[in-house]
Amino acid sequence: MVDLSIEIAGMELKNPVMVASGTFGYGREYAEFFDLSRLGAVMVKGVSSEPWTGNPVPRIVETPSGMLNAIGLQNPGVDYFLEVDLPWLRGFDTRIIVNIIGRSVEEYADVAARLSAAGGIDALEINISCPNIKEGGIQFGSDPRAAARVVEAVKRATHLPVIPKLSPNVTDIAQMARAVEDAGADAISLVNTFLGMAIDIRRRKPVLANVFGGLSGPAIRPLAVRMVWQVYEAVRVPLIGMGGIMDGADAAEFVLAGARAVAVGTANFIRPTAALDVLAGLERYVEETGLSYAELIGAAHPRRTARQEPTRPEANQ
Amino acid sequence: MVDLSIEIAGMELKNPVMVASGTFGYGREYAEFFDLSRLGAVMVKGVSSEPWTGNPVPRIVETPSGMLNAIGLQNPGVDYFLEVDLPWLRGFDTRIIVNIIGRSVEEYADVAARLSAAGGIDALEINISCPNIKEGGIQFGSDPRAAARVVEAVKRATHLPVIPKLSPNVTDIAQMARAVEDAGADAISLVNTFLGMAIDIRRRKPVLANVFGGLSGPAIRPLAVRMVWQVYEAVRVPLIGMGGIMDGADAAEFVLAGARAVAVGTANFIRPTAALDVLAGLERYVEETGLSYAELIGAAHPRRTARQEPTRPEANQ
Amino acid sequence: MAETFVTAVVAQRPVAAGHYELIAAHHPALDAVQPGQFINVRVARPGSWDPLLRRPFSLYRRFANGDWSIVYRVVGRGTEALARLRPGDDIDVLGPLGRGFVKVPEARRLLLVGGGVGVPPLLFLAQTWQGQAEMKALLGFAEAGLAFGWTEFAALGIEAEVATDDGSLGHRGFVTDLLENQLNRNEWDGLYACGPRPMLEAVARIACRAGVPCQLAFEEAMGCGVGACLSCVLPVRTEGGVQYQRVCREGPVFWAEEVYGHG
Amino acid sequence: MAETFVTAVVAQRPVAAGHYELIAAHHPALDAVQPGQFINVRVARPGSWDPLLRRPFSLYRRFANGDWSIVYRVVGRGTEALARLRPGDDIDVLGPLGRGFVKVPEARRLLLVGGGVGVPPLLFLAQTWQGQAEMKALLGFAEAGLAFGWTEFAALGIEAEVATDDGSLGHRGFVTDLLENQLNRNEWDGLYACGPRPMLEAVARIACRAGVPCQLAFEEAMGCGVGACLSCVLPVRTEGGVQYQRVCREGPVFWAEEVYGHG
Ligand SMILES: Cc1cc2nc3c(=O)[nH]c(=O)nc-3n(C[C@H](O)[C@H](O)[C@H](O)COP(=O)(O)OP(=O)(O)OC[C@H]3O[C@@H](n4cnc5c(N)ncnc54)[C@H](O)[C@@H]3O)c2cc1C
Ligand SMILES: Cc1cc2nc3c(=O)[nH]c(=O)nc-3n(C[C@H](O)[C@H](O)[C@H](O)COP(=O)(O)OP(=O)(O)OC[C@H]3O[C@@H](n4cnc5c(N)ncnc54)[C@H](O)[C@@H]3O)c2cc1C
Ligand SMILES: Cc1cc2nc3c(=O)[nH]c(=O)nc-3n(C[C@H](O)[C@H](O)[C@H](O)COP(=O)(O)O)c2cc1C
Ligand SMILES: Cc1cc2nc3c(=O)[nH]c(=O)nc-3n(C[C@H](O)[C@H](O)[C@H](O)COP(=O)(O)O)c2cc1C
Ligand code: FES
Ligand code: FES
Repeated sequence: MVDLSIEIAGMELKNPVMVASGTFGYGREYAEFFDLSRLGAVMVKGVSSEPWTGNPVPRIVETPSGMLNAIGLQNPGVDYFLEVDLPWLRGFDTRIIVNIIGRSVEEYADVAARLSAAGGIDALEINISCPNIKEGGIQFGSDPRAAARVVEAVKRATHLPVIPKLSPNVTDIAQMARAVEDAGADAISLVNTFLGMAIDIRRRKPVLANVFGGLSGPAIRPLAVRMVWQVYEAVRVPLIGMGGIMDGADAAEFVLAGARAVAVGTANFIRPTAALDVLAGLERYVEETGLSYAELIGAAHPRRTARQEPTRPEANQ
Repeated sequence: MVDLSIEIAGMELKNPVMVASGTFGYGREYAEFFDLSRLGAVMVKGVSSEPWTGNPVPRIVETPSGMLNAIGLQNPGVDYFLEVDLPWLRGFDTRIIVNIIGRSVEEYADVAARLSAAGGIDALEINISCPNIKEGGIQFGSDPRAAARVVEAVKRATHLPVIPKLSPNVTDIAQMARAVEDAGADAISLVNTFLGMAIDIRRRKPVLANVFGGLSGPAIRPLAVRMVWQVYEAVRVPLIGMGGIMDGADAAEFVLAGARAVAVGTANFIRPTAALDVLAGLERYVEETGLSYAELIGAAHPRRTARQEPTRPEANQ
Repeated sequence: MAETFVTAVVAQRPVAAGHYELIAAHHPALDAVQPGQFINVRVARPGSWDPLLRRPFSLYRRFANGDWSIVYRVVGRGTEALARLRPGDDIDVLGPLGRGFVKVPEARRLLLVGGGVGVPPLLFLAQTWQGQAEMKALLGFAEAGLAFGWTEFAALGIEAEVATDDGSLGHRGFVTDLLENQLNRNEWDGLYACGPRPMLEAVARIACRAGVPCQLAFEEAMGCGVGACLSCVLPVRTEGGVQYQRVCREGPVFWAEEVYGHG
Repeated sequence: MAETFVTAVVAQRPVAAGHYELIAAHHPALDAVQPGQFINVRVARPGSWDPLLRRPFSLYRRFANGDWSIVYRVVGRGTEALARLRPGDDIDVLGPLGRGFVKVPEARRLLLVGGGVGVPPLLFLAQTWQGQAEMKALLGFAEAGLAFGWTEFAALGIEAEVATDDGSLGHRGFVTDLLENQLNRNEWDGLYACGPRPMLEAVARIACRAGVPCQLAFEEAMGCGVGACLSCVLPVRTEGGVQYQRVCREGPVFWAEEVYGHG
């Protein structure tokens, strides 16, 4: 069997296939379907200082080859996570990446500090798609300076690798990536969901109670691959690619675009063992190429030196 | 039969269903399938001062519920259009909206002036998703000031209604919309395609010769509806909504989000009579609501006064 | 334990206007399914990601050879796709999921109240608990053309009273009218219901007033069906106050008071 | 004139490893289809937008009752979906599209050169022009297991020579070897070919050297299939210099010199 083990942000992963935050809970549900130790890493659902209630229902709606969600970051808070879920998760031989959320820079730093103190966590992923209540609800994720401030604060609060997760709802994803890299990011996750909405034409109202939701699933894959490609040309830190990965071939697209690891999100809902299927497919693909996994990372780029002549972003229809 | 006639930017349309630029050529091909006089308007393929060759093949690739195109704005130039296609198109009783492209502000103004002088055209749609060669290839469509400059220049060059078409690849679509409205736009088209890419994992190269392409089709519908919704809350000019409209129900979503008219794009490729099917479905829908078409425009918004308390753009998963 | 499996469609038959019973071949994964539990069915063909999500359905009945069925109403793209399946086609199923109805051991006489496509889990309950309690079914539909299931109850030896909104079959009015009638008699010591939300709320109110223990099966838009995505939540009264619980995991069956309180 | 229509699948049969002939019921839209023209087939089920685009296929043959067929090789999601169709299923077709092969009136002896899934339009040509000219077919495949069509040519009374890359059937080597043999004899006054791009280029070179008029049918990734989207262009030598032409509209058939020049 081909070796897909890889190092990312100082973590040794047995394989580069993770499950994406918010699509895998804290692992319990899918542990009924397979052994979590087979995953490269589990990225747990976003955790905040205090419990968050989340949004009213409907929280999801299906769209063509995709789905919108507006869960509202419901979570039981960091204390509950540390007491109940983390000890259980540690029973598996996999990396545990905790996704953290906050409504102010201080909240992010606070969660980071409390998680780091606990031990048993391998890295922190920062979800910067939260509204910044101190600055009028604009998302941290759409302002490079705000994103950088969060990353810097979290870096100061933890010794763990810090992995900001970029929102795709920006004009210039490379600029966001450079901002968080300069702020000390050890790796970058991309992408989070695309802001969308659906309207119930019978009720003549938005379907989601929250009006807007985040689009995920196969529909967004070409957009996510493009962003990984652009960010790969803009930064040196390793990338974790995600967005519509359903099988090994999809994962290979992300790797060739420049992702060092990949995460499986919405696909878990369709097949509880989707992440294992992605892993098996990726292994088969790597084997067929005759190359090593490391050689395939970014291999679709004409030249692979970072920060040189990025491909010009025009659709040009 | 319910009356869907509507006025937009000073044009009386027999119905609000148009066909989107670049998906309908200059009308000849689909005229073999139905009478173009049944359409509210035809938005013709982008026209430039001189002929453009377009990109090498492959120019398209299918993605889940969508397609990427990188045609490269191939077109025979404004003179050919005026001589060959326009006279033919005028034979139909429909509005003719000419989509214009340029690589500099001057080129846009030049095409606009030449088209306006010719007569027989009802409005100009400005495709601002072109690379601005004078400013390093950054798209006009991603910089509010550059977009405004194009709109102002075109307004000065023509007496026709001017309809900028927004690129969705921006952080803040409402800001772009306000910029072009302030620059004198008579209506706004949205959205153009989303920048994406696909990788051929066998060849380990981008599928498209141009690397990047624009994503269209049902996959983008929830993103496009969201943008129409946001822009409706930000400006007063009428909106032409498009992005993945496949049937009357999809069109109704755009209308309820705030579009005064809609355009059918990729769907034409799947069913040459798609625009007529959309029209029939929309008529049926309007009839079922018992309301007038005008009453349905923006009807899904909680409050409909423009520029007041826009809905907060957060996915909030 | 839930699993994903593929089995064969054995037959489809119309049971009411726009309603079909889909019979599928035995699969051991469903041998221990409890009434009120559900399955999540993939409706797109292999290789297609549209429609993307699975669709939840309750089991309707089990046949002697282990085959099982669902009854679905065609309401959208997913159920239209199901209606196109033919005998021999594969069907991709995830299940059994959720927590089903609880049989209160001392309960001897059970009332089953079903509305529309809420009827299936009650037939499955009747079939599963047959002989363990005396049961009576009250079934509500909009009109005669949409009614189904009463002959299946009858075949189990369970009386089924039907109400239709327009009186085209059985009682004219709501199934809750039938329920009030029954509960006035004070003969019932357990109530199990599934149907549209307003019906469930009315049933809860009536049951509470009558002091009869009552379990309700809920529906909510679902992403994963297994408890991972937090799409399908319902505010439920717990010791720690009102909390969102997952219809797919803690539910779909809840006690009436958990959801609607006392009265 | 092209139109969109739905007709029934009559039968599917394997014709080679991973290749199927799909026979569909007569529809008047295809009565006047010319060899080399193609149809654009929707592969997603109604109500599904994935896979989104139609797939282009050449006609393979027409039956006495008007039924017609295509032969396709399963290479991806679209052709996998086709392979799942069963007799009685609907198939949604747009066609006939493009410009087919031109029969040069004075040409009496025609050579047909097909490679792999390029064979179908040549069989359709042979069937359509049967009796109007003497024809011989040269068919190339990677290996015996992938070969099809030669018995159908034989049934039309047309001799078909086969080449396989590995020699497992017929000549060991390329179909262009067979072509060089034939053209050395100077007996042919028209050449029609369809197959992979390198084969077409080789055929063009050989034909040019031999001075035989040669038409080639091309493939290119397509959006609309009707000429509206400009996806499918091919650089073609015209009076105004090299220009992009549309494979779906000006093509799929072009004269060899138009595409490859002279030599
Ligand atoms: C636990 C459970 C058991 C169910 N059992 C049955 C049953 O036995 N028979 C039956 O006919 N129906 C049942 N339903 C409802 C059934 O799931 C929906 O009718 C079906 O999903 C509609 O799919 P569609 O694509 O045809 O409709 P669409 O309206 O096009 O579906 C769009 C989306 O909305 C969701 N959705 C639509 N209606 C419902 C609903 N009522 N509840 C939850 N999600 C919905 C779909 O799952 C899908 O994601 C059950 C629902 C749940 C949650
Ligand atoms: C005019 C014409 C006639 C054709 N006739 C035949 C025929 O008779 N028999 C046959 O087996 N094949 C034929 N092909 C090729 C056939 O269209 C492709 O094999 C088919 O589209 C593959 O679809 P897929 O989804 O299985 O493959 P995928 O690779 O998954 O398809 C993805 C996309 O690429 C496009 N594509 C893939 N391969 C080709 C190709 N070779 N040419 C053009 N587009 C392609 C598809 O249409 C689709 O949009 C023809 C192509 C053209 C243009
Ligand atoms: C239901 C749902 C909940 C999610 N919750 C979170 C979250 O809490 N934190 C986060 O960073 N991303 C969250 N995401 C985003 C995913 O982690 C992932 O970035 C995105 O869905 C794209 O991948 P996919 O298309 O494979 O799902 C969520 C996605 C979904 C579908
Ligand atoms: C093949 C193709 C070519 C296009 N060419 C143009 C163009 O020349 N000018 C333009 O403004 N938009 C162009 N578009 C964008 C469409 O007009 C439309 O904005 C977009 O496709 C979204 O709508 P849809 O999803 O219905 O296709 C093109 C789209 C496609 C698919
Ligand atoms: S459907 Fe995902 S938690 Fe219930
Ligand atoms: S496929 Fe659209 S022009 Fe040929």
